[in-house]
Amino acid sequence: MPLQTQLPTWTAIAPTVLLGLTALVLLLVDSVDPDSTRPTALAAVSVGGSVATLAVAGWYLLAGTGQVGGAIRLYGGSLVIDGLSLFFTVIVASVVAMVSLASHDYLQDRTYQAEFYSLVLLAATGMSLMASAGSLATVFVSLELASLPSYALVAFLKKNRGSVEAGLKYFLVGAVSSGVLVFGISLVYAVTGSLLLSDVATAIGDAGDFVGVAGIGVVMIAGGFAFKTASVPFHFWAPEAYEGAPAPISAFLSSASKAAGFAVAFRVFAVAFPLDAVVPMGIDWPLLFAVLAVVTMTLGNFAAATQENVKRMLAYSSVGHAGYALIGLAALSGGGPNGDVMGASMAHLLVYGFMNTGAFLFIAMVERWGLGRTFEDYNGLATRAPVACLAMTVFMFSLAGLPPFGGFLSKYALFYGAIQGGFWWLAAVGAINSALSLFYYSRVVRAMWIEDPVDGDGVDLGATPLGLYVAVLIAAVGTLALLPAFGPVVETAQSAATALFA
Amino acid sequence: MVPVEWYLLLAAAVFCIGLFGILTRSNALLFLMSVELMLNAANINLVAFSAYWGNVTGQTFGLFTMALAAAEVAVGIGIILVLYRNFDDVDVTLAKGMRR
Amino acid sequence: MVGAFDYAPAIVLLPFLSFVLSLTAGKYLPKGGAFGGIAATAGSLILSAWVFLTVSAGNAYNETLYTWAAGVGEGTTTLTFGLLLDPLAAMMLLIVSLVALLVHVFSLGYMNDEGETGLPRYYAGLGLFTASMLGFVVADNLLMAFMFFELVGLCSYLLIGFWFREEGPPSAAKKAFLVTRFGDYFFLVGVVGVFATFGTAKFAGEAAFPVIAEEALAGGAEVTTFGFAPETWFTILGLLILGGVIGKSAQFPLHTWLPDAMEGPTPVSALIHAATMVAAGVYLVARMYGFYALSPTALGIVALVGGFTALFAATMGVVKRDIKQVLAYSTISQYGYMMLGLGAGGYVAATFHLLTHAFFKALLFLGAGAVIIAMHHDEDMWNMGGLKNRMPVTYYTFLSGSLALAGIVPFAGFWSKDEVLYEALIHGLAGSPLLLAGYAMGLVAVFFTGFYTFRMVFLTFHGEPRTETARNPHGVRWNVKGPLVVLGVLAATVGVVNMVPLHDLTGGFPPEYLHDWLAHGELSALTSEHYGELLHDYAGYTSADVASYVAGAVSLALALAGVLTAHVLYNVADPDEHTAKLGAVKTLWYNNYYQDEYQIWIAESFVLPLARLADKFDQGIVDGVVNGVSSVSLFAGNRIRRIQTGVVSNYAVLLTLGLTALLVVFGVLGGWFV
Amino acid sequence: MIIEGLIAATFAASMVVLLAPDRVAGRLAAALSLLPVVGSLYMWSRFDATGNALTGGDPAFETIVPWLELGGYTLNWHVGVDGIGLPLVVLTTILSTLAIVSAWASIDDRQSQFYGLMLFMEANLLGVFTALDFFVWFVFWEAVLLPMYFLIGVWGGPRRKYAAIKFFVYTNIASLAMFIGFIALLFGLGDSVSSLDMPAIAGALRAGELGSLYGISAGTLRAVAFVAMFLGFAVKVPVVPFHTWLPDAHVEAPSPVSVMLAGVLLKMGTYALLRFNFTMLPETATRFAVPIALVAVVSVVYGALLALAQQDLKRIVAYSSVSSMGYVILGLIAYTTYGVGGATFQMIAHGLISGLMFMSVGVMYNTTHTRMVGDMSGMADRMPVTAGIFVAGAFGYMGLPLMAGFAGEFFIFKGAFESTVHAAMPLFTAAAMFGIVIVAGYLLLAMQRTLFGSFRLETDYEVGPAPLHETVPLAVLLVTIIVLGVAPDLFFGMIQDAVDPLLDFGGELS
Repeated sequence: MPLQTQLPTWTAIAPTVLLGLTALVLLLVDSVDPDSTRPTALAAVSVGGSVATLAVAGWYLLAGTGQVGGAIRLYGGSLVIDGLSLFFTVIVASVVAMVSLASHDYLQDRTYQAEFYSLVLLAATGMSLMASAGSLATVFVSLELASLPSYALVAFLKKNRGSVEAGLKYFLVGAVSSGVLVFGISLVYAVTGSLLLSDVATAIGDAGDFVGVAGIGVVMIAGGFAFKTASVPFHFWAPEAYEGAPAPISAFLSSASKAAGFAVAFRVFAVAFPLDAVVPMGIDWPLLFAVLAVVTMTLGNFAAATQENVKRMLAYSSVGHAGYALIGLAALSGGGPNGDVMGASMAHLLVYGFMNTGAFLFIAMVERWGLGRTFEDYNGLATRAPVACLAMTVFMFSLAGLPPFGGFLSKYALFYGAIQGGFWWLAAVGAINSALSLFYYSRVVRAMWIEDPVDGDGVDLGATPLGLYVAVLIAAVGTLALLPAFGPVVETAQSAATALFA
Repeated sequence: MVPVEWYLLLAAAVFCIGLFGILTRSNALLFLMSVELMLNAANINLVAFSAYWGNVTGQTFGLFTMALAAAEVAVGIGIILVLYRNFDDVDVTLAKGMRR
Repeated sequence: MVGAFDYAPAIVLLPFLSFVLSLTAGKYLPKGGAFGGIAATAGSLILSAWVFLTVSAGNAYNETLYTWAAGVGEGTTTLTFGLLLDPLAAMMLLIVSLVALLVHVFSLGYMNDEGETGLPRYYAGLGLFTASMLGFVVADNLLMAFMFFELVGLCSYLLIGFWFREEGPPSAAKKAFLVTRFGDYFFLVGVVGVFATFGTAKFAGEAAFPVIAEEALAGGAEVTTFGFAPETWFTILGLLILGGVIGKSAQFPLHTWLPDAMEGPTPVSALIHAATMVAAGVYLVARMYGFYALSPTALGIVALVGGFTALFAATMGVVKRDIKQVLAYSTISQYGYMMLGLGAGGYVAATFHLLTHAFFKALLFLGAGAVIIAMHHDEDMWNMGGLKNRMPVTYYTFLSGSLALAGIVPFAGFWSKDEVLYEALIHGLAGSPLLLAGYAMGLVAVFFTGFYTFRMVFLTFHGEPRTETARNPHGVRWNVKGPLVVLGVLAATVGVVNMVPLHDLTGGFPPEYLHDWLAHGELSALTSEHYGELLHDYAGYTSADVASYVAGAVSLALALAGVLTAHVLYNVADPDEHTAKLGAVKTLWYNNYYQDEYQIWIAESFVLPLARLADKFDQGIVDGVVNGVSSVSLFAGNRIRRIQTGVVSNYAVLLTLGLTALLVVFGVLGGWFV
Repeated sequence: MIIEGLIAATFAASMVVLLAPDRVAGRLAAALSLLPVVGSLYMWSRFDATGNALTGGDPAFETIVPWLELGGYTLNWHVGVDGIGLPLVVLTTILSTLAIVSAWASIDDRQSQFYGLMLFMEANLLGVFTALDFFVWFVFWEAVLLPMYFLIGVWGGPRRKYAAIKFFVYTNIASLAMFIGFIALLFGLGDSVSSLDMPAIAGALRAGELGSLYGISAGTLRAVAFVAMFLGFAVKVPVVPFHTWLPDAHVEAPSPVSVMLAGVLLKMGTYALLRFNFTMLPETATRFAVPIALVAVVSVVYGALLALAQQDLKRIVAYSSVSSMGYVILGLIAYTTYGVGGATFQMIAHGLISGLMFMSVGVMYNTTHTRMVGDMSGMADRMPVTAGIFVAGAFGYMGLPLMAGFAGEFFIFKGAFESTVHAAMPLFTAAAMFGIVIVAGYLLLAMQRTLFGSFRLETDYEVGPAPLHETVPLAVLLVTIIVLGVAPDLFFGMIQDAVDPLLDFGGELS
């Protein structure tokens, strides 16, 4: 029974609202009594809020809100709630839950915790808005809403040069990209005279002489999204930002923010620039994304292969995964099984949300223990923290796309959709890249399990950070559980994606 | 009545000036201003074509853009402040501790 | 009605049991399991005798007893084990089990009394050896024959290498197995070929492969011949199988393992040379004679190889110092005679020689063993001399064996060797130069045989003792003398079973027992009569008319000449070597015509370097490529990393360039700017 | 359900052992690993399959449960065994238990992890040999590599890291090639299959329902996919020239792991070749008969030559495995009951024999701490039983009659010689058979140098007879080898029954 028949339609936005409210509550809690910081309470609130969001979004998703009987349009269609938006809200919410859980330990005896959590949740709000943006205006606003807190979060460790440098680079590149994005939007508006995606779709067909303008606009918008998804050529911020930022934030950005970027890209390009309309005009954006995908995954994987710093290696691998996910936008063709491949890409982003978040949170744990950041510093870690290392091993092999982990199935579904769409060469490049990726992912595993600890087993890791542990384990369980549970996930995603092309 | 294409060219010119500023300036504040130029280039388009199409969407969005630009600057200034605290300068090329 | 045939499997199983017993419980048994072995072989002997009697009553046995691998689906063959008991097999059973029994007994004196260690291993080896050989003898198809053939090889390896703590024996054992294995390779190809050609490998019965081959040649049956004419293909198959024969029976050029095999305990040498391993090769040819008889080419080659080996080995025996070495080369030479006989169409003659040789060669080895015991394991004849008076039993038995070997009438060896030569002569004269050549070489070899045999006898037993040990040798007990006596008598008398020349002289007396024995039988396809027809019809053998006694006289004369030469040269108080007179030939013979050298060269200077080269290639090229791929991609990764300079302005530049590039490319592609 | 029970039980056992304390882990693992042994033997006694599971036969203990839908294809949990799968299952269970027991002596740190991984690997191996759905199969196939990676990498020798990563990446890239090839076939089949069920796919392919894909004609597609899959499996087998990971892995791996690697993991490759290339594309295979036979011959001779040049006992056995696997390839391409059946039998035989060899090398290494031929001699003097078993195993390797190796090799030779896939097959067979001479050469040489002669040991360790728990596994293996050599029909009957249906192709190229 579709939900919207029982509740007023505005309730469909509830998940996003919940996230926003949680952020405000956190600020409130803090401003009531600014002096005494009570980390557990703050963490509890943000975890609670995100879990509630997750619950509602999941409930909607299962109940068929915005899927059965068409999408729900609010505010003149500038907000659209459908399978896609809910799906990505779920991703974002779960990542936020894990991240805030982990942050409880990570932020121990640091100041400005309330601000931290509320910024995270505000960014999350922006991301879930991105997922449901129905108009280019909403796209830009929500994208900025997601970005601005992120800049601040990356630079959160004010005394730490690395963090600051990361924040700066992230911000500067981000500013440029937002300029590019908004200029692109303005060009599209110039051609179509509207910002509503649906209207743009109808109007762009008869751009006439303005096809060049429209084309430039489309490419620039793509650029703006490329920044959010950390794809070439807007990826330069990613390695530094992920390396310098507090590890939970790296997790947050590389999983949730990337996912949101893809969410908005999927919607905008699928809805506003319909293939059968624009491709004949010479605006072949699938080809554009195909090129980006190939370059991105190759560059990311090759650069990751020779890193010494684990966090930076993960940063590059996250670029590589952006390349994989881009296949969801590249392997499209008029009348092809576009929903399948885009849905597969969505499913991959979900799995990636778990395994990548887990990996970064593990690094957060290592930083918490005060160990170094290079592979050598991980040597023999397994003898000291076997459970956590087991989880990390799961993440690594899952990222590399080995069975029996979720990452294998999602990557498989992705390449497979690409081949179905006739883009077997994309799949081939992807396959070769993931074969290479196995090499550097297994370096981490090797360091943890095979290498002997440099300083002997002597060093005591101190108290086990409970929240971090739990978060990491949740991520690991999720990564494993997504193998058997992959069926419903990918089906939901694919039906949601198919709805876009309808 | 000025043909609307000219506004396109103007906007493009302004955008390129902003871009040029980004590429040449290593001072964070000037960097920020150049970004503002790029945003405003977009605003030119929006306003011009909102007039051309006869709907206010463009103008409204232009306002959004300015507001967001302001917000961006706010965050940006904050970051530049901590940059100054850590590197005693606002030269963005100084911060290159992480590379490769 | 339960008869001998029902117990026949026990002939094989009894020694096998003794093997298992000695292997598992040997160290708890008295004499390290010797008695078990003796009992087992005695049992086999009795059963063999029973089988012999049953067969001589005109019965035969050809049954499949065990399915090794059942073929499923149409057109597939089923691989089985079974027993084939015909006159030939019955005779061979008797020989093998008798010699085995005697060797076991002798071992009591040679091993136990000498206080050797590892006796259980020794008797286990003997047991398995006997069992394998018996199994080979009764095999009813080529595959089973091959399998036991291989097991025989294994046992020879284990027994030759019995004293594994020294350097020599293990190496000799390795050589023995390796060289014979080389022959067996061709044998195995032959077996597979036979299966592929005939779909069966049975020796006897309706569906036996020689029978099918015969029909095929007669145009009666269709067989796969892989694009060859049937004659050619059958010849190829025959020669392939001959490879195994040449290896096991130590024929040229695969004879090199046998002299080294002397490293093993002497009783083992007796077993190997007289009854088991070396005999196996010749027996195989006799077993499937119905197949060889179809191909004159194969027969010719068999004869030539045999004749050549007979002469070739005899010459080398002339100069050896070590008593066992002399015997070793005599063995090679004698088996050469058998091959000559088979090739010359003298099926009976060859079998006859196999029989007689088994006894006198076993005798000679055991006698040599006795001498070695007496000499405290010194085997150099030049340290002996004058043992005649000190160990008379050994001497006289040994003498009887030597006379047989040298082919002096009326000892067994004379009759058999003579008949072999006779067959070669008559079929050769009837228009086969190959056979004539074989005959000629065999004839010359007779002289050498007589010479080296008695050179050995004189050096060992006659003249003055040349060393202290020779003056008062270590005594030997009943368990050594007993076997010697039995064999000595046999060596002297066993010839009566087939005195062809005498038979011809006297016109029918005494009857040619062996001829009649092999000529008839229930399995008509395995009788010498049938072979005769085959030889005549397919191999085109006809016999010229020469009186057997004439030929006999010739060879006897030569043998005597050899003996006399030896007498003149060495039957003196203090003989010298005389070998110096031979000059260059001497070195050639000392070094066995450099046969070992070239084979070792092949192994060590060709195969091993080749292997090392392959290894280098593997490590360098094949593996190098694998590692190269990875390092190349890592290098690429390193280069790509350098894009990330860390300076944000550069990022802005690259970003702009990237965007512009995209815009331009897609603009041009999409034709936006027109 | 028994198969599921077996796999699940083994997984559970691995978890239990993983959590068990180190000192009991070894004993516990051995005890628990008896369960699958019993189970597999029970399966063997209750075995009632007919025909080949992939060509319309009726496998035993079969279960099918739908798992998930993907791009219009159903992925089922589909397992079952036929005459090809069951022997390998039995081999896996027995060998695992023996390897675990033989590890007691050598593994002395992180035992619970070691034995847990061994059992984990066993579970996945069982999955590989019983899965009848491509996806399930592939998951198990890949999952086998993980424990092996750790087993080599953690408990291996000095260059273990290099060996482990080489093995891991090399084989993974290989399975990638195989995967792509198979998926290409799948798409080529189009609507004629609606699931990844291997029997369905095999049936469709053999019936020639392969269509063109992206304008690539069916013929080309077939050839390309065949080659891709062949390459993928060739690495696992390994076939020259894709073998170089094997010696490194073997030399570095601890002996019990080498036992599993040579005994079972290599068989995965040949098993997969049989199941995929030679079952699904038989006629294409016969088109490639000459190159494949050539590869087989080269593997046999070249591998044997390499073994001849080695000084490290483990390297010798490793290279001779390459050689023996060449026989298997030869048997497979023969397409006769004896050829393919013999190849399957040889998988079992070689599994047992190479296991025995690696184990006895390990036993000697545990006391001498060297594997170099030059470092020792006269070992038979100090450890007679071990030496005796080593000799027996070596002769088994040389294909001594009445031992399993001879049966397998003879079946292969017979089948290959009478094969009709190409006129030159008899020649190829004869050429490959020469391997039996070279193998005798290097094994006898190695034995003469190490076991015989007067006792000498470069590393100064006290050398004495091996303890019972090291000898028993060897004895068990030896007995098994001899039993199978005397009565190959224990397995060969069911193998032939499963192989026979493969041999009539039914127009895949039409």
